[in-house]
Amino acid sequence: MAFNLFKYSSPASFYPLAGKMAPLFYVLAATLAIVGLYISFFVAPTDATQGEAYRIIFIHVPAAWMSMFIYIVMAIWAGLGLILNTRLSSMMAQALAPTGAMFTVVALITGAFWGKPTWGTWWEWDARMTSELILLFLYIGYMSLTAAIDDVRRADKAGAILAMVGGINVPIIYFSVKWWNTLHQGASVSLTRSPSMAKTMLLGMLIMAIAAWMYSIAVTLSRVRLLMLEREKSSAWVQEVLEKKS
Amino acid sequence: MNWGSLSNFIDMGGRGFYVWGSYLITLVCIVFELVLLSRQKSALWQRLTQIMKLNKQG
Amino acid sequence: MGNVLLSVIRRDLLLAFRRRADVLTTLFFFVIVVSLFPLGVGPEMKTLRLIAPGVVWVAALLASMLSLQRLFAADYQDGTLEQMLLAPHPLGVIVLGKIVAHWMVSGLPLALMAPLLGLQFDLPPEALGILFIALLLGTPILSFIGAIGAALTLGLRGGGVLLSLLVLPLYIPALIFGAGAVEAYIAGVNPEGHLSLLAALLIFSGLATPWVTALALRIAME
Amino acid sequence: MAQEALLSLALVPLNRPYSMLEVVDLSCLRGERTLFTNLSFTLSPGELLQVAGANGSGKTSLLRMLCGLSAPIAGEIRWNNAAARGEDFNRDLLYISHHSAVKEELTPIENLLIASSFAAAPLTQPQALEALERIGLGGREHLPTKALSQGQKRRVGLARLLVSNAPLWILDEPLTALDVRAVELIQARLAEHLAQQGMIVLTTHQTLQVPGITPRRIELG
Repeated sequence: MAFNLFKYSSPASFYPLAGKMAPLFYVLAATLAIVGLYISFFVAPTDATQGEAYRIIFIHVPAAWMSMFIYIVMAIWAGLGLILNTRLSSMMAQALAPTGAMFTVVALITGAFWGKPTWGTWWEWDARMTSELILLFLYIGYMSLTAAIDDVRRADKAGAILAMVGGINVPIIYFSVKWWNTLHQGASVSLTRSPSMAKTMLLGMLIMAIAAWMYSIAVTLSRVRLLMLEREKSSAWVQEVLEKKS
Repeated sequence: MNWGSLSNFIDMGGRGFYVWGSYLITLVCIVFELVLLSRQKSALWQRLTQIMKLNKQG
Repeated sequence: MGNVLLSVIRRDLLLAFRRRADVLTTLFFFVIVVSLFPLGVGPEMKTLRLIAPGVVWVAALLASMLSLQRLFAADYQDGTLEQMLLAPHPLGVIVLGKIVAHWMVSGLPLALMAPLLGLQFDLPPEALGILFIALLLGTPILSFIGAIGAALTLGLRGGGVLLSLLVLPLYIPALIFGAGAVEAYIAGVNPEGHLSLLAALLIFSGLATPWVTALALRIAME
Repeated sequence: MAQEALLSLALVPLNRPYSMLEVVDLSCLRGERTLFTNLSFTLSPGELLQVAGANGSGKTSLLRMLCGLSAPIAGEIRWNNAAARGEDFNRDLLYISHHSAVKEELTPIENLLIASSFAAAPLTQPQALEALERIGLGGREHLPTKALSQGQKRRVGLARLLVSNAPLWILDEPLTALDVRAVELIQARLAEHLAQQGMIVLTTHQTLQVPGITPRRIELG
């Protein structure tokens, strides 16, 4: 199996590294989240126009940012896996998808919770919310496609194509929905662009966003370790890992 | 920001349901993801060690 | 290269002609779905006129999903697809030929049938014309984008449902501009903007998707 | 000799004889299993290589790799000192898999004409008719293929052997589901191809008797 280990040596060395890094990022995420929540609830003042309901944005906006950011990162990893034929990058892409989908769901639900007291409806067909919904469909499509293909190499490559096609489509979809929306009704209250946005609000949002980012890295590292074990289960390094554990 | 009392804090200016509801759901989502991940992990470990034992026997 | 394109189109049209029933199924599906809406919504002509463009377009998307599964399936099963991959011609051109032929037998009939169905919804004559043009520009986009999904899900269990899951979200821009053109006209706005955007989308997808589909086919055949 | 003259469709001289196929340190992984490692061989003009091995030993996988349909996990395949991939290589290649690539809805003549229109050298109608006649489908050229028997359908696919000008033939079980006469015909055509400095890689469960040729063998698994 010399050829195999030579070409794909990276998982063997990355596995223990990821194992050491993951707890670090979990701790970072938790600490930042505590600081961020403190600022969100005890430092940031009441919003002049939206009252206290605006405090939802401290999770809504970071979640929405992460959902899009993770999709881009996922598409890049998947694309690297397709072009360079490196298995680790494809595994990274697959490890990112569930967390990205989770943040998309959070962004959608918190968006609805924010919309009800602010707009008076749970759902508004504005460009952001609609794009977020479509992003969720794209995540689900990616995960279903890679899950439906038994052959790992094919799953990686097919997933990469879908992720990249989706990535090209997201801005097109966003702008077409935005255009469609302005034709049907004027854009309503904006979440982040209100003039009353205090500096502390922005700070709270940024810290929460970084916390979400650290959390994503931590979970992805944990998940990619499982993927590595699963996929390379017959290789020597996994056997070694198993020996040590038992 | 000084809330004065706990009930004021919980009430969130009358928007308590929405604010706490969304934070609660976020927490549920994160916990769900972590639990799912740890269950996947233990299932995978169990499976792999079992296979290893079988291989050693046979 | 042009020769290959033409011979692929001719071959697929001949095959479609020998399997006419498949083509008609898609068309009838389209007609039935569109005709069901008035029964569900009620015969109020004002409402029907309002929803007509959206209904026709969504039905067209669904009908295209139905026919897309067949785009590569038969060639995959009998080994012809392998031969196409090994042909001394660019695979993208062969794929383009297949997509064009597929559109001629599944998209074009929908566009031709749509004005007739528009009558059921009491659309004014000019709106029927816009509907026809929008579908004429839009249905090839559906075939182009759908081809990628058809190639990615080739030979998979439950490929049909998966295909819809992958492709329908990508259809949204075409749906928005296509249905929007007719709605704009009815609302008294010039639909030219919508139609130009639809045409731009058509050109972009026509240039890009055959190559992406070709790559996806090579991956699926490995 | 008489049979050779009967078969040769002199209209199809080989596209590029005197080529060479080189396989260097090829390894194949199918799912979890390693099918073969470090497989190397070269094939020169006029040579026939028979790939043998039990079911599931990777014969078809090897043939598909040689065609460039799937990528090897390690090693390389070279055709005339260049990677065996792309349109130039495809022009020199004829691959017949166990899928017949025959459309049931089309007639034999349509099938053959369309198959050849994808290949490097399109056929004329009389040439195609002649090839079908020689492979024993005379009189059935215009029937729908679905009306033919299993063996006759196989022949529709194999008719491509008679009209191909590709120097490299890769054939997956070309002799299955054929009667004795058809097997003889195909084997004679293989001999003729080798005599024209073509080369062949094939798998078969039957005993192969190509007149005047001792096949080289590799055993997988």
